[in-house]
Amino acid sequence: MGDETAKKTRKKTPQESLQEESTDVPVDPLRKEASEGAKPSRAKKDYDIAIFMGWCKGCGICAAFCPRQCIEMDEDGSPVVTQPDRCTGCGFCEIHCPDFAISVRARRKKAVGDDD
Amino acid sequence: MGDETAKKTRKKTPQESLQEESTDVPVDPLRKEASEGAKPSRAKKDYDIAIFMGWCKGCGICAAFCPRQCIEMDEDGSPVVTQPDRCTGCGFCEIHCPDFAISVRARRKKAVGDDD
Amino acid sequence: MNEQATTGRQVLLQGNEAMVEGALAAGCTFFAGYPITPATEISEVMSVKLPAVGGTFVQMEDEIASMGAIIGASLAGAKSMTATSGPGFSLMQENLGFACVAEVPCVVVNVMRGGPSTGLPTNVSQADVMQARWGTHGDHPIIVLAVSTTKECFDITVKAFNLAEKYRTPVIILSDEVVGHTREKISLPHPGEIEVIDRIRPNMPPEWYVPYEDNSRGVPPMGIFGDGYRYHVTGLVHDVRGFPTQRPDEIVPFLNRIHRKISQHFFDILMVDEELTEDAEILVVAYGSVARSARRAVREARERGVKAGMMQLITLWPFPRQILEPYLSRVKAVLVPELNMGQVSREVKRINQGATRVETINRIDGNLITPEEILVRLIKM
Amino acid sequence: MNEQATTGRQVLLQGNEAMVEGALAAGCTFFAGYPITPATEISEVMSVKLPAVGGTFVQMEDEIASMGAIIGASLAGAKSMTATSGPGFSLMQENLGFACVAEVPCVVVNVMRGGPSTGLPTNVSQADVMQARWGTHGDHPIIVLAVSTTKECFDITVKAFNLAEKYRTPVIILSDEVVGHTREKISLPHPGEIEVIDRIRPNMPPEWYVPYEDNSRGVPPMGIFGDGYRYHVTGLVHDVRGFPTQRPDEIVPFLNRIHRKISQHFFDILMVDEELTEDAEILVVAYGSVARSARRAVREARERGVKAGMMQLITLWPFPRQILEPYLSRVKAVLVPELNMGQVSREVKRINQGATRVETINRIDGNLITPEEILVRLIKM
Amino acid sequence: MAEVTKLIHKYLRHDKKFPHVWCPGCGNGIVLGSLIRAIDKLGYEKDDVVLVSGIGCSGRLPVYVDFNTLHTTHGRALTFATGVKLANPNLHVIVIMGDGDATAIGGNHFIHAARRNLNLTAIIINNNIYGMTGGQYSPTTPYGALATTAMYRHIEHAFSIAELAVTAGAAMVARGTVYHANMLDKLIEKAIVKRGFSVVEVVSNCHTQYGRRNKLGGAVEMLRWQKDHAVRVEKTAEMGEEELADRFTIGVLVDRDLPIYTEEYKKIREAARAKMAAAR
Amino acid sequence: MAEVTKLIHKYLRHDKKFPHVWCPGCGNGIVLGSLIRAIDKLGYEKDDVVLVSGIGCSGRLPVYVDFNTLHTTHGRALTFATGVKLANPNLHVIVIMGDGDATAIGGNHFIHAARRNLNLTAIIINNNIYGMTGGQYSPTTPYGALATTAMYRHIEHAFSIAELAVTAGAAMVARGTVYHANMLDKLIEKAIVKRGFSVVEVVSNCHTQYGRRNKLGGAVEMLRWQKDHAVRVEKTAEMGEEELADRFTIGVLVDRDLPIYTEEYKKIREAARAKMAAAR
Amino acid sequence: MGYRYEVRLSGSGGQGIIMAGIILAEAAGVHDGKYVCQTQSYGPEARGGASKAEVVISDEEIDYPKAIKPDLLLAMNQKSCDAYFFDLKPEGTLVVDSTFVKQIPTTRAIALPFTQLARAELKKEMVANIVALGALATLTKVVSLASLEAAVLGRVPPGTEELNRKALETGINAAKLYMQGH
Amino acid sequence: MGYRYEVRLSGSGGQGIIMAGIILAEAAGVHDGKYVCQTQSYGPEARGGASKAEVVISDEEIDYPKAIKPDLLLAMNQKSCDAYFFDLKPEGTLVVDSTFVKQIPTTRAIALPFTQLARAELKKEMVANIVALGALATLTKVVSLASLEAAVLGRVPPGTEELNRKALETGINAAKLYMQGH
Ligand SMILES: Cc1ncc(C[n+]2csc(CCOP(=O)(O)OP(=O)(O)O)c2C)c(N)n1
Ligand SMILES: Cc1ncc(C[n+]2csc(CCOP(=O)(O)OP(=O)(O)O)c2C)c(N)n1
Ligand code: SF4
Ligand code: SF4
Ligand code: SF4
Ligand code: SF4
Ligand code: SF4
Ligand code: SF4
Ligand SMILES: [Mg+2]
Ligand SMILES: [Mg+2]
Repeated sequence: MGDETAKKTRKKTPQESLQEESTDVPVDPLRKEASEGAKPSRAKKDYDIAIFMGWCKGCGICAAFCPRQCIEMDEDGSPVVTQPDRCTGCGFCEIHCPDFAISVRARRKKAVGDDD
Repeated sequence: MGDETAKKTRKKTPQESLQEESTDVPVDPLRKEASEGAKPSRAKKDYDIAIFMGWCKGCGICAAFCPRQCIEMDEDGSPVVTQPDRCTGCGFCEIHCPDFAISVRARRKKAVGDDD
Repeated sequence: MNEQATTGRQVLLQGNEAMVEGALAAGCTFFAGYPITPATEISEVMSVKLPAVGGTFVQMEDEIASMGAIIGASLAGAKSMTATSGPGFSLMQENLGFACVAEVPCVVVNVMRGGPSTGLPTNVSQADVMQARWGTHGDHPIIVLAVSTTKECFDITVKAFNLAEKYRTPVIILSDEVVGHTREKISLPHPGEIEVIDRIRPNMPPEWYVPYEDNSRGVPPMGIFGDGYRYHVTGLVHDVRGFPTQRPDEIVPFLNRIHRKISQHFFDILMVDEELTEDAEILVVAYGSVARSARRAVREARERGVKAGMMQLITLWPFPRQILEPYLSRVKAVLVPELNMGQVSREVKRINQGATRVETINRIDGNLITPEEILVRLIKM
Repeated sequence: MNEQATTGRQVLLQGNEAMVEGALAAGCTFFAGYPITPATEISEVMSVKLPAVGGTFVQMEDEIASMGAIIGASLAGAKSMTATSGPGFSLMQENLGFACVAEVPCVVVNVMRGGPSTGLPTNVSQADVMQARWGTHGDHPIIVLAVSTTKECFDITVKAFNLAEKYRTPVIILSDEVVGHTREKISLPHPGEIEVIDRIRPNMPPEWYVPYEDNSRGVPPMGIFGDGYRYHVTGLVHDVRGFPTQRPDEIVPFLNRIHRKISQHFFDILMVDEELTEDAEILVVAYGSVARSARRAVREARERGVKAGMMQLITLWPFPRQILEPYLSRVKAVLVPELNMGQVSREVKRINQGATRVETINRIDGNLITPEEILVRLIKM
Repeated sequence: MAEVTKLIHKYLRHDKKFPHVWCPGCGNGIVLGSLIRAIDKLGYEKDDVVLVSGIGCSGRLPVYVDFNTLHTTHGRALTFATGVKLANPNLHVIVIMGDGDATAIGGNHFIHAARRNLNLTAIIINNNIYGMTGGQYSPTTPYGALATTAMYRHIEHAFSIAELAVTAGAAMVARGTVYHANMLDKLIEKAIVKRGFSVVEVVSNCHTQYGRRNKLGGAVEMLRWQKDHAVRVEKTAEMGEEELADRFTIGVLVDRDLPIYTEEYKKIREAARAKMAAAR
Repeated sequence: MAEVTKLIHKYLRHDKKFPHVWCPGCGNGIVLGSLIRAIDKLGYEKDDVVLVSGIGCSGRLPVYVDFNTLHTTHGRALTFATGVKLANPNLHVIVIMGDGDATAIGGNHFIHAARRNLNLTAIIINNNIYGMTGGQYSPTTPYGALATTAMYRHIEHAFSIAELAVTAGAAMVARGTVYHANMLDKLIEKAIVKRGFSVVEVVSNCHTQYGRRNKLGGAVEMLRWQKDHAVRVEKTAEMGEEELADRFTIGVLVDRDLPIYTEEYKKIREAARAKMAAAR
Repeated sequence: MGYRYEVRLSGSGGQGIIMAGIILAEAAGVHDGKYVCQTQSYGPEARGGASKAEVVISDEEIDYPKAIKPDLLLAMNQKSCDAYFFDLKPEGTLVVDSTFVKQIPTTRAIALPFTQLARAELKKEMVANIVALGALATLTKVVSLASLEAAVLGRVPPGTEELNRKALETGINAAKLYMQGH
Repeated sequence: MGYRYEVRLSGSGGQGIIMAGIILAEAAGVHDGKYVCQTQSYGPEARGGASKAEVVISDEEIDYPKAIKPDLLLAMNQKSCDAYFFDLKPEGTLVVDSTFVKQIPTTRAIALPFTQLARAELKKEMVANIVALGALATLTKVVSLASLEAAVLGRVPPGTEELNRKALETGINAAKLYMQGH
């Protein structure tokens, strides 16, 4: 399924990069201490962004609000992961997808002996 | 009917005369100017206090709250006008009787020529 | 089905929309409602059209409030209406009883959907026929009419207002999901072509007005708030002046009168549409959307030599016993197809008293009975 | 009237109070209500007694809420009840339909007073019999029982809970102002003397539980919230798992099952009390407070040589056709005295199908029919 | 003060059996008096006044007075009144309700009427109990009190009727008492002339069902209690928290101008007419 | 953030046909996610959670999730929930309602549930419209907006759901948005653990029936609007009237401790037992 | 059909008529072990106005619960005496409170001043109903005095037992005096 | 019985099926002066899912309002083609949108790419329904083209008249081409 999701690249408009800064989602006002600790680190890490097209209804929320513009809507109105590398794993797309159609997961690097 | 209402005299208890001062009814908070002008004058004036026994249910409100103790409850539980002379025509009894059974009226003095 | 008039404006309308046109033609100036599938379009179209004719639409907080509001509006002189479906109709029952006992003309539309409870909101049903008669507590008189086409949605709505005004009573129109949502071309008659009846108002001096006094029609003239005939309106059983009473000699004449005013005028109130009944051996009794299937089936049966006849009930309550009874002793059998478990058929059996055979087709799966289902049965009968 | 047991505690109770005792004896632990004459005492006594046995009483904001609350409580495992009179009963209709369709056991008491609308709040009536059957929209199954004495208020309330639990259905008890307010000496049976039935609970592993699956009884075992059998409860028509459906092949079996579960057990559900019926030439069919007058009249008629018989209906719905029918072809006439314009008599006529003569006495002035009225008629018949 | 009773009698329905049904000393009679005086003061024609009530002891009020009177179903008075007013905005529509009637079964209609801001006047006789059915607790029965359905003690919290009206959007909200009957005349008068939805909560006494059971005495004692515990809203500014703790305010609590429904609806009619004309 | 969807899937009813019935981008799905995460965080057993809803698009929410679920009648969810909770106070009872469901037909149950202070959690998905029936105005539709029953413009004033809850007596009242979904998780979690009646008003989007007609765009634009117009309640102190004019607050608005009904009722049971014992 | 004795108690609201009916029914039913039915009628509201309570006593189950032709009528005021006297069985007993009933419709009536007795001897007009019950039981033997006392004490508010016991006695004595004088 | 022609239009929610049904009915009824009945079916909710609209056209009053055996079936997607094809009258006409219907159940079907045409020629997928209507009218003469155009222009949102007129034309031309090719 993940294959289907990453078939296009996209252009970034200036206006969209503006949004990047202003997103306020990951901050938890109720438990500030806790969430501050959990802030996604800027250290490079890889994520798998899987979109389950069977449930996705193409609303565009993931694409519009991804602070890193990883996702774009194609001309059929379907979301496509265009820049998976930029993903910070912030989870916005995952918790805002009304159809539980996105899953973002830290990529598992095969390590020696890690073969179960 | 008025006859029925004035057949007893009453004793005034100290506690009741206290009440006399504290009643706050005739003051109209919404139109203070107006009501201040209409304050019952201390000048002596006579009133007829009529109680319509057909409607009176003997609740005792008139007797309990008359600031001048003009009315008293008899032992059958009926109100009796005992001291009509003290009445200032304040109207408390009239507007508080839940049964519209009291009417207080300035006594009409027969004047010369006033015979219609 | 009456001949389609061709003089008026030709339009394509849903049944629900045609009801609005009918109501406006009858002089309705007040509508209070609460949305519910499949009746919502009535509210929506009313909200657009009523203000344009100087009337008032209001969406209330629920159906109880809607029913209360149309009674209040009627007492203040408006011809008033509400529309709902099963769940909302259940909620209206208490205030509907008030309208009966206080004799307040108004029109209540129930576009039936599948029940009970939330049931099948977007499917057709005819399972509220008994509720329309017995839904509120206490013995009460009521008029209930059923519609089967867009044209009837117009015509019968006009009739409903007329009957409500004439007899000072709530009139219920039972429509259903198929009738409400089907679009048909109809000709809207010109205003002059429609008979519109208004409530009779008192004309004696106000001091002489006795608001609930009996007369030969059983329908006292109705004062409206503000017109100088002040009186008391209550849901308590009341005397001729409108004041609450517990005296048997006042209760009985009152309750009898409000029933009599309907029952004695049955020839005016009972409406059916007959086709091929004269020589029928099998009588199909149907109403609402099913009457359409039945009519087709009857025609096809005739083509195949089965002597079927079609009796479409427009008035459901009071039950058209006087019209139906003569047939019962004459026909070989009666067939009652309905979208319920047997409600009108129950009444047919009640009045039948063993005279003929009564069969039923009961479909409860949310779909309309097809002509074929009826035809197959007619051929077998 | 059954023989009065003499073993238990002797007490003087109003019918309304005896209902509370009956409910507690049947295991009722939850009551939600809203006061209304003449049912208020049921709430009041419940509010005093329920907390003492660890149960819960709550006065809700209205009757709609009361009906909602008892359904919720039942789903969470309580035997629950509410009590009202006509106006409140009208308001309960929507949620009553929910209980029917979601198959939630509960008991609803309607202590009938004069209607329609506010009507005659402190007078007796029996005019809600048809409403009890047809008050909510959509075809729905229901059990309705009627009581005539304080003792029956106790006994039939126990029965009502038992039937509700056994068949997963709301059971309505129709009492009336006379029965509710009359004080009688009765013996309260000891707990051991009373049969108490509880709903059948699922015992398969939760994964296998199919909450609305049919079985020979037509009554699926009932999971309760919190017991590990999680499932979905809805007022929409649903499939065997409880999920909403619009598929005809799921709708029809479901609706048929909820009707069948009542109709196929009619011998368990139908209750009447017969006296002198074996050789009766005139059968008096009565229920509620009127049954008391009728019973006296029948006895007096016998003393005067009139072969009258007494058939007291305890189950009103489903209508005890199976019990009544055999008599109809046997007796010279049936007399149905009622405090309404003819509701049970309507049913008697429906099943009669011309077999015998059906006469009625209908009193609607707010007072009980006297034995004399009935006797006079019996002698004339 | 003379002629007050005469004035009242001008409005009473004498063909209705007096004395009225209420218990001796019941505040309902006092409210009826205030209402009549207020309307008389305004000089309205009887024909132009519609008095609507629900069910309860308070609900019996309209039957005694010679206006267009409408005694509806329990809790629904405001819905009927809404219909009356919308059908004929020239009528002065006044709605009398009990605390149970207005805030138990009728609570929803109450908040929605306030929100909708029709030009109606709602007078709520708050006696803290269901009087007519015999003393069951109402939404305004105080925490800890006794009632026939709270024989151990009441564990629910009471609504403030006035606050509810304010939050829901009423244009004017006032509170009075039957003891302060003169003031009540004025509050009712002001509420009636107010353009928009106006509410007068009247603190009243049901000694029969509430006072006795809660050892608050009879009518006299309960009126005295009102006298001792009511504080004019103008005076509250000067008073400390503690002083106010056990007391309640009377007077006009809120008075604000909001667009009223019938005026707004006139504009809708114009818009509709314009649109229909354009379509033709 | 990983595993979030996996977590969600643990709770979804896969035998129920997915994707769900809601329109593309409908906030209901986001609320469902928040609710599941909040409950998961609390570690409650599925068996101990009861999810109750009324009728509306929002009312379809419980069918998708594997708790004890109860889809009641329109407006009545809180009454059913009251029965559930009173019959078994150990259950965590959460009620989902739409704005129409909770404050139009269900307004009375809402204010009474708040007053009664049972330990229930009410989540109200406020999309300012009747979604399911096709876009008629609700009690929260803004003045001036368009709706299928207000095609000229809406002339009624909107309720503030949160304020109504506060006035009626709720123990905790919060407001969130579907845009601020992380915060919503926390608000719901806090509301569930709160002892007493807690309310979370969720500002959501019905672009299909409300957004489009009012030129507010689709789901994306409406979420963006939420982002731009919501202000954390903690920040409002620093802000001027003007700055706040066009905005709404989110966060915990009220949190207070009041005696809760089931605890109080335990005392009633003791009193009743003592009295009965004494009578014997 | 078996023995059936019908009692109607009547007066105005506030005279304790209903309570008297309940006590009488409890005495006859629970304490004397008879079958018993007690009913009452309401005015337009549950409060005020005229008051009427009926008790039917029998040795078998009671069908019709109301009085058909009372055997015993107690009238505590004039209005109820006028209203109900003609319902009385020809051979029935009429007992009136002579404090309020001044026009007695039959010479066979038993007139005793219950209210005056209550006022004078017990200083509580309130217990006139209990005085009347004591007299009724003594005059007609409809219930045993022991049962009546037990029923009274079971129903009255705690703290008023002594007062009510005395009230009963007052009624019993008045009736005895009357019977002796007869 | 008279002439009765039944049309079923089907597809998925969002393809404008219902609107197409209404326009067809209006063209036949109001403009062509026939009797006409238009119905539709709803999913569990008023939104989304499959969509079906039927139009019955007759020269006399129409009794049963739904299609019994359609004379003409338009299937705008595969699912509806599969679901409804077998209801079609033996001699009935099947028209499919070949953009979405890939498996055609009969060789007699008329396959035209309505959606592709709308996208390509009109840049608005939305008007595929109008393209289809133009083709249907041309292929079957169920309504006159003049009536259809009048009906379309009466129902579409103001400002889109030109677009819709073009869409109609596109459909008409496609059908003509098809018929020539046939
Ligand atoms: C639907 C309905 N439910 C219940 C009742 C019974 N009922 C009549 S009055 C009343 C309460 C009255 O209380 P309130 O409104 O405070 O008026 P009050 O008698 O105290 O003036 C109730 C519950 C009714 N008439 N209708
Ligand atoms: C008694 C009753 N009246 C009306 C309806 C119809 N109805 C279903 S949902 C709804 C409104 C839904 O609006 P809201 O509560 O805001 O939920 P949303 O669909 O917006 O989530 C209505 C009026 C009904 N089901 N029952
Ligand atoms: S948010 Fe979800 S449903 Fe919407 S486009 Fe993205 S994946 Fe699809
Ligand atoms: S997790 Fe965050 S950064 Fe990664 S795709 Fe989703 S929204 Fe974009
Ligand atoms: S206030 Fe009126 S009713 Fe009360 S005692 Fe005085 S006169 Fe009688
Ligand atoms: S008018 Fe005033 S002073 Fe005179 S009797 Fe009445 S209350 Fe007393
Ligand atoms: S019961 Fe209470 S409210 Fe009713 S009349 Fe008596 S005192 Fe007034
Ligand atoms: S109609 Fe509105 S609330 Fe309903 S699913 Fe669609 S977007 Fe959501
Ligand atoms: Mg009250
Ligand atoms: Mg909504």
